[in-house]
Amino acid sequence: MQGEKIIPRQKFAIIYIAVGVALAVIGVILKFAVYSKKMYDMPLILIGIGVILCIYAGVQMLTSERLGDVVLSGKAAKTFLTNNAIILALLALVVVIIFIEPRFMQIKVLLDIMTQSSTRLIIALGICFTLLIAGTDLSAGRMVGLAAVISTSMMQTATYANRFYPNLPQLPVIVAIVAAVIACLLFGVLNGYLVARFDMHPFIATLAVQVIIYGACSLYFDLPPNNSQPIGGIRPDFALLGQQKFVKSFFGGFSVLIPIALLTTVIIWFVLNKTVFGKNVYAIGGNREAAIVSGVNVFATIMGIFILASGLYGIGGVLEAARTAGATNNYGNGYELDAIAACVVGGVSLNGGVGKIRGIVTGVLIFTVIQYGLQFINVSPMWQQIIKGIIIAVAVAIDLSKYRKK
Amino acid sequence: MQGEKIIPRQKFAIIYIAVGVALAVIGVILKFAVYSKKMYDMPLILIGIGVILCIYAGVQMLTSERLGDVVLSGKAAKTFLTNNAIILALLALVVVIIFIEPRFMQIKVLLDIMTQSSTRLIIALGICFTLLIAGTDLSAGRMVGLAAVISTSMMQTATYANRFYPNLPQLPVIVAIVAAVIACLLFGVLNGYLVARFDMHPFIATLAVQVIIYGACSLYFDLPPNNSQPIGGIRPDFALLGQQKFVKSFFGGFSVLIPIALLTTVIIWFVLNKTVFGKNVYAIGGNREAAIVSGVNVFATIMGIFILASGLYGIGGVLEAARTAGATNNYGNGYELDAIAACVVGGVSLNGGVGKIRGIVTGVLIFTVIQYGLQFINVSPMWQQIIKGIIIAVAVAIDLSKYRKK
Amino acid sequence: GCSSAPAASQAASAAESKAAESAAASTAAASDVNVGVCIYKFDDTFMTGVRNNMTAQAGTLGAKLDIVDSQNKQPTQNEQVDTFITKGVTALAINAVDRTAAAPLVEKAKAASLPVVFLNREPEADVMKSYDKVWYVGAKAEQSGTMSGEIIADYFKANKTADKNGDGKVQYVMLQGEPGHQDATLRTQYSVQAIKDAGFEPVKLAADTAMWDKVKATDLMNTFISSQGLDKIEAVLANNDDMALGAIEALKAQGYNKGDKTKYIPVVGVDATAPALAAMADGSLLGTVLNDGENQGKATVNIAVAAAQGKEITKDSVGYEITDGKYVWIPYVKVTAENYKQFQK
Amino acid sequence: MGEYVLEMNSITKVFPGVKALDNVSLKVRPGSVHALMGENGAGKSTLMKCLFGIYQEDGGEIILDGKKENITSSKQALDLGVSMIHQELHPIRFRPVMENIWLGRFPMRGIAVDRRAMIRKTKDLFKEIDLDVNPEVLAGSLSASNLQLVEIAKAVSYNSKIIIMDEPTSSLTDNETEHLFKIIRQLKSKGCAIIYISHKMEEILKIADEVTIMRDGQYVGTWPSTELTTDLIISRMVGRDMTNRFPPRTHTPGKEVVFKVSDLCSPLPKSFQHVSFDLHKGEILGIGGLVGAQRTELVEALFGLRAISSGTVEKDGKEFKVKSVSDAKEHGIALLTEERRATGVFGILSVLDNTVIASQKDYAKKGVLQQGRRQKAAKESNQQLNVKTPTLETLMQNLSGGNQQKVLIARWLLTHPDILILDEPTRGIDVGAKYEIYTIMLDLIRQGKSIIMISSEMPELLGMSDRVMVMCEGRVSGMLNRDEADQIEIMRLATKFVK
Ligand SMILES: Nc1ncnc2c1ncn2[C@@H]1O[C@H](COP(=O)(O)OP(=O)(O)OP(=O)(O)O)[C@@H](O)[C@H]1O
Ligand SMILES: Nc1ncnc2c1ncn2[C@@H]1O[C@H](COP(=O)(O)OP(=O)(O)OP(=O)(O)O)[C@@H](O)[C@H]1O
Ligand SMILES: OC[C@H]1O[C@@H](O)[C@H](O)[C@@H](O)[C@H]1O
Ligand SMILES: [Mg+2]
Ligand SMILES: [Mg+2]
Repeated sequence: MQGEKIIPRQKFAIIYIAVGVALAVIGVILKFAVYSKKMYDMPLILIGIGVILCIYAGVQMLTSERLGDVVLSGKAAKTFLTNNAIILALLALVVVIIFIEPRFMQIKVLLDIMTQSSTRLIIALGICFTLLIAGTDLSAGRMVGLAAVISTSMMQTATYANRFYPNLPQLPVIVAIVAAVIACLLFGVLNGYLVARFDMHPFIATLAVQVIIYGACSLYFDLPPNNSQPIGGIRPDFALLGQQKFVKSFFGGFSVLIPIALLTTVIIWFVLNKTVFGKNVYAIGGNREAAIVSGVNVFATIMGIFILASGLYGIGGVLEAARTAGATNNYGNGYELDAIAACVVGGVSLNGGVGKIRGIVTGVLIFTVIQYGLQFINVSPMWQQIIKGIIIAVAVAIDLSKYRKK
Repeated sequence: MQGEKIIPRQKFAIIYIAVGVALAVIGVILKFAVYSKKMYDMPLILIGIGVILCIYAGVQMLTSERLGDVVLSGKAAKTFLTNNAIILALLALVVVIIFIEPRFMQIKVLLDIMTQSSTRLIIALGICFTLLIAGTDLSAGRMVGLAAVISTSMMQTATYANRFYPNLPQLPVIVAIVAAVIACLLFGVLNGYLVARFDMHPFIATLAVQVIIYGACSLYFDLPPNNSQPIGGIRPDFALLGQQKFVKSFFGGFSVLIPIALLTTVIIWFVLNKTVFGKNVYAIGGNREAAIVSGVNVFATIMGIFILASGLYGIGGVLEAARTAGATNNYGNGYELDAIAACVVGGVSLNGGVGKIRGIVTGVLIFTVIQYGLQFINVSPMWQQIIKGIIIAVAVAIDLSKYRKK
Repeated sequence: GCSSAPAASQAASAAESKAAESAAASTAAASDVNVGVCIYKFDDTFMTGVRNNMTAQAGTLGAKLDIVDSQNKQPTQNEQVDTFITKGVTALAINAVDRTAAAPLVEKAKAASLPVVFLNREPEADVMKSYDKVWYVGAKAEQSGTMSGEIIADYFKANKTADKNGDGKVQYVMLQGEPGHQDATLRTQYSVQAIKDAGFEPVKLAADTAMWDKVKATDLMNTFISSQGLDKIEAVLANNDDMALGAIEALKAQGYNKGDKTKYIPVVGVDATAPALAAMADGSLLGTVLNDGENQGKATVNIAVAAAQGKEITKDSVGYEITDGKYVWIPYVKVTAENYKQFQK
Repeated sequence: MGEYVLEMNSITKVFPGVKALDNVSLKVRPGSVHALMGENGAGKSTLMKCLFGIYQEDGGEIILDGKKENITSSKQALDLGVSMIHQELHPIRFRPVMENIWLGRFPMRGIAVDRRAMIRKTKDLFKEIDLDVNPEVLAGSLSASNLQLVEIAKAVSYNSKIIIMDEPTSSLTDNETEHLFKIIRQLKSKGCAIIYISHKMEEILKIADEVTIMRDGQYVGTWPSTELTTDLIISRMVGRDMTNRFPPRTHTPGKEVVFKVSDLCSPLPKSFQHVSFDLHKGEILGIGGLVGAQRTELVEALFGLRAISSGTVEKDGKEFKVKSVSDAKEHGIALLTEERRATGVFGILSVLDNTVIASQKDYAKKGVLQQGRRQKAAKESNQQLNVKTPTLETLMQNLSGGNQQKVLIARWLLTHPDILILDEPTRGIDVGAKYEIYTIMLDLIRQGKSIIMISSEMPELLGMSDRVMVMCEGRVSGMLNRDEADQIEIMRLATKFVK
């Protein structure tokens, strides 16, 4: 067609490498020749981006056969723009923030954003299963709270005055984690059963369970002698689960949450893309009736979805409790909406069957960057809400235009 | 088949009349012969139920032709039980409550329940349109809050120390109402536009708008000199909108909210069942493709749905503000979930296309009775949550078993 | 907008470079101070007052405040503190969501050697001890409960007819805040305790949560009125003013608390919000308790700014009495018919 | 009015990855039936959707009554006097039949919809086309054929100049088809033009005045039907000659009974009752009957999708229970369902996923997929069935109906069934693809598998079955051997219990 140009993948990849090398070189020059304090970690970041581009190009070259040639045309450019609109908007936001507050160009900022995305990501990965079957899970946040309360209630120092269980011996950390996760799994079973057995819409099933969990968690939290006091005096070994830092010499260190979230992401990616269960999830989301007829065990799969999800919320809850070294029955309140929004902005369709882990990671990062960045440049919390709402709306609108036909 | 018995509608109606008359007679006897204070208003209530049964039977007789004969059989009884399971469960609950706290047998209790259901009903009626197209409206609660804040900000007494607009003249009440409703309508337009124009899932569109409204409302509420203080000093003429009572001699009087809710219900019933718009709503919910190829203006209908709904939330918000003579930006928070739950318990399908006004009224009443009743017998708030959750789950599960085939 | 932002960032970076030059040697100018403030929840009426006072005080001192809304989520607050530290604020002022979860926040401040002032929600003693640059400004939460109970007790002492059934006991209904909320729990507990301590036996007719909310309080009070009967209720205790006012709306609908002496039930709240003070003026609300947001806000900002400048924190440098080198206690004030006018602005 | 009521000139329509229409033209005369023919995926429906405003063409022009029109919505098309019977049915199940019909143009009284008038108008309409359906019942309670007839009634009720009928007879019996033809002739005599799409050759030659043939999104030509024969149409559609409609049969079934159903009853009184039959190794057992004879329900029950109240099912002499689809699959039974879109296709998943979904476990170890083997299996079986798809990653919804059907057959072949149940296997399938499917069926029985085939197409039933079981009102009304079976006998049995 008009202005179309086809170039081999190999050649295309070279462009990436060229850009990558150029960025890295600029970075090196900035770092060692003209460095001024005002640049903060910009040179390092440029070098990093350069390296990533080169690696990406390398991968493209290796798999060039499978990917086929690259078509360059006005239309392809437009498609690229719509497909990556959200990321591009994010980049634009970052540039604006850097202009207003150059300190944003720090490696530490990157690390902060990754750390802050970690638990959200775990919860979003849980909820995405329920979205993939055109459902939802409104009980996610309350499960986070439940896990937080249960785990901390067993993990207080012996000397703390207001212990939840005054005579509890020093338990191994794993016991608290397991107890918290099991509590969540039980409610996950309830969710799954209501949906799978009665064909109840997940919205209403998980709404009912949400209310029940909150009631149950509040009752537990209100047990004497605790009587609804926030749970404090958390054991340092438990708190480390969420607070440990590695390689402290590197810009303040990597939080333990980052590898935990990474590992979870990899596992969930595997489950979703490489297992029978994952394929069944997509199938049920794509066409439930057809899945039944194809012999997919819809009951078991739906149970599996809600149980797996609740396990992830449980882990998320334990991590939240550990990193704040405390818990109340209000923990996790509203997390489900944030997680759903992140998934949808990342391209998960609420009509089921469509969604990728990569998108979910992007979605979560976007929300963290928005929150982090707007706080960084001191936007008033009320305006933050408005901006957040607008970004959700615009991002999803652009994302949807991909699918528009006619 | 086995044990089946067909009786003419006329005869069937007579059974109702007999029961009705019996109840009324018992009521009269209790009232005038053996009345003791412990019965509270039970006799009157019995008489009332008796009369209603007779009227119902009368209507059945008149329309007997259209309704056809009545089939009595084991199966029919079972169908009756499943179809009315929710109401029967409710009756059981009421009986339990009466046992625990006989004071529940008061006309005043009935009036309280009706009053407390009023604004909820109006909001549920708004949200039901969005559910009927297999959508949802998460912004409902925040619109209620917006309307409450805007209307009260213009309706303070001239002498109140912390006026929102210190120099505002004494405006007519209608101005505040119109301003509040228009503000909501604007956001309704936004909701509708996002859904209709971009084919955005209502969940995410209204989630984005919810956040925006809350931000905007908070900004307004934070305007100097108010600076986020609760809005008080409400003019009595405005407060009357929600507090006026009629026929005070009759058990403390009918709240003005009852006729307002009634009128709204009738109007919405008419819109939904008798107008082209209403039929189009059902059509879009039932099968959107079909609506499109039949030349239904889907864009306009969806816009209409969200605008109409937002208008109802606006009215609901004004009434909430009036009956409590005050507002904060947190008013209405979470109302959407209550309203959706009420609709679903009342038989509105989250898959769209199915739902009746009668069901919605029942759903709202059920929630009010649960909450009112449990508070009445002083159940702890935590247990209230659990019971509420269980009731939602059980009610919906039973309701769904109607549709189960196989 | 455009011109002020770069200026602000220059100020921030200037502050930072100075801090880098001389760790604690000389005291910096107040204009170089940037305090990162976390408020546990923006739509909390009382904390909004504190926040407004903090902004005003910072303006007076010429320091810069960054205020964020922790949305009632402790994890969010922890993240916000991290963000502030990375951004390079010179002091922190934190209104913790969960007072027992302050330890990690102190750790963070310590690692960045930033001064931190907690306000309104008191961290535990050992956490306060774990770092030398941590202070607390606030009131004893229990006190608010005690005072609201005392207001009722005083009323019963002064009005014999308040004890409607003459049994010497106080039959009350309680409108509670969010279940599990520390203020709700403590106010409930201590208000009842105060009535007992004053020599009346408190009898709970009914208690339930209205989630701090006026609308829910109105409905709940209506329910109580029907379930208990108006004539049995001798007092209404509410964990905050919004709920007290909601209860009053329900009472007014029954013709109560509208001026008719024989139709009156004493209602108390906590917070001393503007509408509550107005309700005291018209006599529908018996009393409330002022949580002194103005002084809490001022003291917090004074300490944060002084500490960021490297000054020693003393009564002279901040204008408030310092207890144990770390605590500033701003007492609650009982607000009654006698003194409410002085709180109206 | 000119010579043509409709001229579509050089219409082009591109979907991502597919050029569905490439310079296609169609000229329709008033008062005529114009058939549009082509293989699956030739672009017939797409062309009609452009005309009806569902899609917007990328190039070309549409001239209605001599006036160039840019049609952007169905509403506009209806206003311009074009109505359409859609290939995929569009009922609003939970609304009354009459609302389905008058949607978009309800009779009004003031601001309210006039219910009485709507009932009256619906009754009049149904009387006109001789349809016995209560206007007030929910559309979802109608049988597939009645729904189709309602759809036809609806299209007629617009009093349009042009009515598009996209495979209107795919769920109609011969009688009902005759009835439709009567309606079409009436419409013709009123000057209405009909664009008629069907894969049934007999119908075309019977009803069409002119035939336009498309191939692979391109225009082949237009001919008066009098100049055409079945073979001519087929060769122009397919692009080569096809002399036989059925592949030659060389195999005779064995005597061994592999599958036995005895006295099977449904718990629903109106559904199948007391059904018994045997299936031999290497046999094709046809099931004939009118729509509503409960054939579908019977096979769905055999596949574990519906409840069974009494009776037994035996495989290789051993009785077993089918409580779920996995029970059935375990015993080597596969079912290709009748409603492709509703119960077969995963539109938003890839062709690959669609192909292997029913046999996933064979390409997985401990729940973990073995990507290479999956891919290989899907590729081979799709090739074997000659599925036309750009890649295995292509989304299923972008395939034409016929190709989707072939993917579904591939899906079930991968489960290596002994007994393959096919419910209307060639509904909506073009002749070429039909031939391919028949060939596959014969291959299978040659390998010793057995097939149960429900079909409402008489030639197919007679051409492919070794024996034909006829059902009527849920009961078996007769079993015919290949040599006894003919159209008349089957029809007699199919109406045996009809009151
Ligand atoms: N929405 C769509 N997106 C992408 N491709 C499409 C879409 N609709 C149709 N196609 C493609 O366009 C081509 C023409 O399809 P169309 O449905 O018009 O065929 P048809 O001639 O009606 O076939 P059939 O006889 O099977 O109904 C096919 O290759 C199909 O895959
Ligand atoms: N009277 C009816 N009411 C509701 N649904 C019906 C009715 N008749 C048939 N159906 C539905 O239509 C589908 C096909 O019906 P059925 O099994 O009775 O016919 P069949 O003989 O298999 O017809 P086909 O030739 O179309 O396969 C089934 O899914 C069935 O549920
Ligand atoms: O958390 C919200 C609550 O916080 C309390 O401290 C306050 O007294 C209440 O009025 C309410 O705002
Ligand atoms: Mg007393
Ligand atoms: Mg087609």
